[in-house]
Amino acid sequence: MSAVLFFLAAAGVISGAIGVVVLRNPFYSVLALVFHLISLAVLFLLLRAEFVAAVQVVVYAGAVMVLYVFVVAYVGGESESLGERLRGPGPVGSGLRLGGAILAGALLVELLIALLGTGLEAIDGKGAGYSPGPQAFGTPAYVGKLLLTRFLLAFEVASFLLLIAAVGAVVLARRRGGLGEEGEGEVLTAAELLRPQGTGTMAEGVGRGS
Amino acid sequence: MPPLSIMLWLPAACGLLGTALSLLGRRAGIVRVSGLGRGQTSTEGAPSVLSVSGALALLGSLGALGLAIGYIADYSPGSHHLTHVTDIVWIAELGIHYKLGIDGLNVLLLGLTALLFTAATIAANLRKWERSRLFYFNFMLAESAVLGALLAQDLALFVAFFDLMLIPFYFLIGGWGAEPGRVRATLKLVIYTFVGSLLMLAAAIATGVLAAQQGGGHITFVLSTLQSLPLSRGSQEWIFLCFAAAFLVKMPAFPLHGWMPDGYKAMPIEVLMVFSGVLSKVGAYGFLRIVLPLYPQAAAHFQTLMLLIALASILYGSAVAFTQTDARLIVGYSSVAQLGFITLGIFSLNAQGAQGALLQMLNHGLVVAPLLFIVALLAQRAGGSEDVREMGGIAFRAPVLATIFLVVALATLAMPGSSNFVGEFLILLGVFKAKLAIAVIAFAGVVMASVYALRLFIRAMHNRVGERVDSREIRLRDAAVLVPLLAVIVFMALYPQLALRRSERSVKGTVAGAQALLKPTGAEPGALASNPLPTGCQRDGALVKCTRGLTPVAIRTQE
Amino acid sequence: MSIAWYLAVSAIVFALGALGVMTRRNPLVVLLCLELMLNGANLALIAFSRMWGNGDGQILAIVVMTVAACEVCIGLGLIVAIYRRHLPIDVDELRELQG
Amino acid sequence: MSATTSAWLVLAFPLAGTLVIAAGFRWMDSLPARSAGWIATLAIFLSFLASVGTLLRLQHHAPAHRQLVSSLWSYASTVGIDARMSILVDPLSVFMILVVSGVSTLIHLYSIAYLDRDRGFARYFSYLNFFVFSMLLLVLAGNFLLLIVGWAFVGAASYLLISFWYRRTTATRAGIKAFVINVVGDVGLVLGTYFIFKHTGTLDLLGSFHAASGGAFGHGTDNGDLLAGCLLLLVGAFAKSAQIPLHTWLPDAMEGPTPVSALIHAATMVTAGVYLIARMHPLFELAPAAQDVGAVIGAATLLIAGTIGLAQTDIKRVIAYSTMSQIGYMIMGVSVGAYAAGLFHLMTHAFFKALLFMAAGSIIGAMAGEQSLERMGGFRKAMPFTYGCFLIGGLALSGIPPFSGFFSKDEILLVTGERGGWHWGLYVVGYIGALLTAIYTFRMIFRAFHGEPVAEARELSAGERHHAAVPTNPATGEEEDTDVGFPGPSHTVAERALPMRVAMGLLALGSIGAGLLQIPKVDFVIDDFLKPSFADSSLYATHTRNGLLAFGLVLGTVIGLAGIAIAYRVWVARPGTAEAVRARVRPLYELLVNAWYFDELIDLLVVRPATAAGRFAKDTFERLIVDDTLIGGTTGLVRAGSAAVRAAQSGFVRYYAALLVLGVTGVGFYFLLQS
Repeated sequence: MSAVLFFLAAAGVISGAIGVVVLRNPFYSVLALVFHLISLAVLFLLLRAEFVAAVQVVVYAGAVMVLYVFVVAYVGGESESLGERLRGPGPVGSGLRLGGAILAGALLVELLIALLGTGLEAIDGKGAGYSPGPQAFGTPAYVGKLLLTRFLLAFEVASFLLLIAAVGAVVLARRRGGLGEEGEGEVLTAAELLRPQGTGTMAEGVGRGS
Repeated sequence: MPPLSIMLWLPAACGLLGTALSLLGRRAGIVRVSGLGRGQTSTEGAPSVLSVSGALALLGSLGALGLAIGYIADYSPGSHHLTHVTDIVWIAELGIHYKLGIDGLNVLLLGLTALLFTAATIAANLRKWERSRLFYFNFMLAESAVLGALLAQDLALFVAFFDLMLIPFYFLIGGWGAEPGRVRATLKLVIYTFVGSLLMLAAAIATGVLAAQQGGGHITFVLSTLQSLPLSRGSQEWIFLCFAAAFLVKMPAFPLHGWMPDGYKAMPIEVLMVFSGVLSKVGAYGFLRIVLPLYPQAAAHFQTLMLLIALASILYGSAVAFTQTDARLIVGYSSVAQLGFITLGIFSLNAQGAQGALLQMLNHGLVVAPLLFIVALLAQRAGGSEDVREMGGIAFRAPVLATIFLVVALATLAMPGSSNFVGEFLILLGVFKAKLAIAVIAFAGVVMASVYALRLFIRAMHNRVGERVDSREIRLRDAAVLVPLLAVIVFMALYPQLALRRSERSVKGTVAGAQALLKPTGAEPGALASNPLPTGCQRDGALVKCTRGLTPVAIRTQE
Repeated sequence: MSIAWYLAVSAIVFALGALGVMTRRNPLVVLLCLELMLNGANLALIAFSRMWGNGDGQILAIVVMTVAACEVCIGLGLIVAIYRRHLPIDVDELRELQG
Repeated sequence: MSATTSAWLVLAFPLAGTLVIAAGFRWMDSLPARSAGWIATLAIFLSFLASVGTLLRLQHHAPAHRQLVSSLWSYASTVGIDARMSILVDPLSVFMILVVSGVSTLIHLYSIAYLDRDRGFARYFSYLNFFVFSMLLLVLAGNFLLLIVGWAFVGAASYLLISFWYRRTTATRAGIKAFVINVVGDVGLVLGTYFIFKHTGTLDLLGSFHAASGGAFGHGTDNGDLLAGCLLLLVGAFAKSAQIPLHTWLPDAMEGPTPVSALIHAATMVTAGVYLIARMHPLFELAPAAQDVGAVIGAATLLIAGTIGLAQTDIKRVIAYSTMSQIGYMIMGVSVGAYAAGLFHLMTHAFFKALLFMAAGSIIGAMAGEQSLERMGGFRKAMPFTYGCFLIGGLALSGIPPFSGFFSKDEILLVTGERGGWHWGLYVVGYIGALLTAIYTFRMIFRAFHGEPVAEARELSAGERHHAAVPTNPATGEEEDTDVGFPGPSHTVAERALPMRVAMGLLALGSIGAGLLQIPKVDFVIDDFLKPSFADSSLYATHTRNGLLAFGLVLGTVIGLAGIAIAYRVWVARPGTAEAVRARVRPLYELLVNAWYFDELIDLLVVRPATAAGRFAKDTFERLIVDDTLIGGTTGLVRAGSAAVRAAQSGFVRYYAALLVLGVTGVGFYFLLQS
């Protein structure tokens, strides 16, 4: 049973990944990634990491991917194909396509040798013993305890990182960035005049000046 | 005597003060003279009002000179060890001390430095500078740096000052140098010297670390301590090469003199006076102060190499000097040759040679500075050109200038009777003992020196009058620069012993280590010289009475 | 299923991600491929933590996700900014760093 | 006042004179005319008196105690060398200072008139005083270092005086030539000093002699270092005394004013070499090989110089070559051990050669600077006094009894003969040289004073003096730059001035009478006086072989007269003969006129190569190696390196990523291989 489930999930994971890499249209790539993530969550479940699997689905496949979809929609999906139509494979493009494949292959082989050929007997086993229960391995309670005890610091740092990243994203994406040349000739509306400058609104975030 | 730090930092302080004051009173010292080029050393007449910064710079250099003279007078030839020591822990973690001290090696060079800087400052005050505040500040900073390099008794401190010397000169050449080729010259000079300095820095650190390993644990850079912790031969050798590179570039020695022609052409004459007079000596001084005591084995091992480099410098410098037509470059290449002699003396690795080298550092500084200033004066009279082909016949209307020039020229070619001769005599005697063949070849340099020095004198002063020459007598304030130097030259000629007896003991100590490693060559004069008077002569007071009524009979009994 | 299988999958995913990073020119897709690589790593982490019956791996995986999220924020912000400047959305075109 | 004190005074006066004149040269002109000259002359005269005083006081000491050393302060005594400001007063040095200061006084006197109207009057006399000071320092020096100092000072002074008329390029060239060759001599001296110091361990003269005789060089005469040292000292002596092959500067030195030639290049400086060998005799006697070299070179010089003298036409050059040849005699003499004879000849030669130069100067003055014998003639009537002086000098030079040259020269040859063995060769050469001497001397006399009076001579006898319209340099013919005074619009000489007559008269007396100081078998003033200095010499002995003595005296007389006769026949009786002979031996004549091509040889061997090397270094090496290779190479290297690194910075993100992966793969691969 679990074996079957594993193969299905693994196939989903790999195919999703392949999809991400090969699909021309970024929009489809995103969707492939979503598929990949969900099947990855299944693998997590098989590994008895319930909480992580949940987080994976909710946060990743949910929020993050939504963000992606937004941006792709905003930026326009066909930019790559457009770039290629303009000038074929880029100057280093063709070279890298081959070289990249070779490198990736080498990397894969290496990783496999490293992971499987290391003579860790344990990896042939099913893993440590497991006894179900409210506090069992991988349950939210288990993870939560760890997070709030041993890994409190990491937890806090991570949260700070998130905060900073959020702010940074806003600063980067907002309209009157320090980087830009002033005034792209758009008219200022009363709303903008009332609103203190530089506080990004969502509308601004997606570049539509109110 | 006051502590050494006062003399060391007095010039820099005065430079700073002068800048500050003249910034406050913006009245003086900001006379803008544009296009001060090489040749036009002085616009007509000195600045109507002496620039504050200039005056203070003069004050500072004079103060340093006074102190230096005081130290020289105060120094007792008998003292074995450092005097007037200032020893403060500077960077405890690295064991770097701020240690200054005077011994026979540096006491006279201090005097030379102070003297030349004073003369050059007077000379600088004779003309108007753009951005004079900055100029004088750099100038005085340079003096402090040189004094520091001479006084430092801590390897790290020495390196620090050695590099500090370069900074003000970088600005002085880059900021006030003569077009064309100012930038190129500055770049060349700085790169050359910095490469040398970096090698030296690495070598110095290595010395400290290795010595620390030797002497169990805590690292130190104090020379006296390092001296007691000899390094292994192998490390000594590469360290030696690094130091040698730094010092040979500074001198400069063939074939590392590439920066010299451009540098000499570009520098304002006042800067050049001290640069050629003092900085080149710091390199040679470094050999005596650091290399020979700390790396005796390497010194002994590379003796022949260094002697050959020195020989090449002598012959090459002289050969180029007597075909050059640019007066400045004649002087420049001549000092390459002279520094070659100094190196020769140092690496004869015996007391005579080193003693002569030290004396010769003094002498060369004393003659090259006035020589350069005279070249500037000649250029004024030859319509701004420093090409000897444009000069000629200047002597007739300027007998005094001609006389001064003659004396300086004869001293430059180490005419017997000048102190330079005593220096060369000792140097070559040392080399004669160490490597006979090299001494014999080196004498060719002596002959060539007479050729290029006299050639310069004749082409400038004698023969027919050049077209653009309008000869006139030296002015009083130019004489104010030259006469003190001339007086010192004459005094040294009459009494070189003044220098010799002060430096003798320290020099012996310096070379002792390396000398011991050489296998003794030939008979040792010192043995016989222990009693300078032959038997049958007795000295009473200044009078030596020799009563040798040897009849032929007596001879026969002796033979 | 033995842990080895999971590890193999993670290796494949990681390699695929790397391949994508190296070959794709659209920064968006490059970001996606980075996600892939992270996920490969995550899978390995989880697998090992299962193997030892120790939660640290899971925690680390969570942290990795967080970091990935941050990275996505910044990356997407950058892309938006680039787009704003009317610059081509193509990593081959953005080469001001060329020496 | 002890002997040494007055010896110090001997040095002090000329130095004081130099400084006073040099310091006051501006006011000298405002002072009554020729004051500088009189001050200078006075200074030298006082120094002469001091020398006499020294002599008298020295005679008070017992002969065994006549070597006094006095030192003022220690000059350079460190690390094993001991050089003090010390003078050595012994009969030898006293003899020298007497000759030097005496002759110098007269020549100063002569110069006052000769340079009367020269713009450089004061400068001239300060130089001249400086020269005398240097010469006295040289002969009084008590240790090697001071000896070298004096040695070089006279060289410098002679340089200054040779190029006294410094607007003449010929003069400056001659000056630098003389100086450089003298520096070569100094180098020889210094190096020789090293070799000797290496063993004796002292720079003090007496000290090192004592050490030498005490066996510092090992007993016996086979010490290589000593031989090398002595040979190098000889180099110094040859350079200073214009001995072959270092003689080429002397003829050119005639560019200087004639009194300078008389003083420096005849009477004093050029004899320094003789003094040196005599002074160093304790060393030379331990190195017989060096002595032989000296003797042979001396003989060669006297012969070659004599032959050249036959062919030259510039009167001063003829006298210069004659000087060379006479010094050849002296060198030969002191090298074979005829110390007293050599120094005796040094003294007499100083008298008559100075006299000859003065007389020549008087003629040159009459010819308004013209020096070529070709254009002279018939001055006998016009300048009887000069003629008389020249004749006396010539007779003394030719060694005609009873003139001074006769005794001194023959004594040298006598001692040479007494050494026997191969020295007989030198003996013969000496007498051949005597013949040549007589011939060229009287060639001068006959051509300048006999025959048809030239225009200048007639004018002179008519009363007014000749002036060239535009003064020109006789050597090159280029117009003189009279700014520095030569020859001046009204250049008054030609024996009219009283000082000149006095000087020449006194010297003439000297040339006649000096020989009486030492007449074989009659008196031995010089011998006895100098004995203490040479007390330790095994060669210093009054001669014994009367037969040889008599033979020598007769032979000398005969040869002298024969020479005169030949000269008379060739240039008076049959004026055409000279051209005939010249036509017959054209190549030989060319050889002689070009002075055996020594100048060309040295130019070819030394000057050209050195200059070429210098030019190569300056133009080629400096540019190619130092600038392009060292500097340019370094710059290029840095450029290339940075270019390589820049190429890697393509700016392609994916490219960087690929590199990253490559790196990771590589590292991983490495570790896999390790495990």
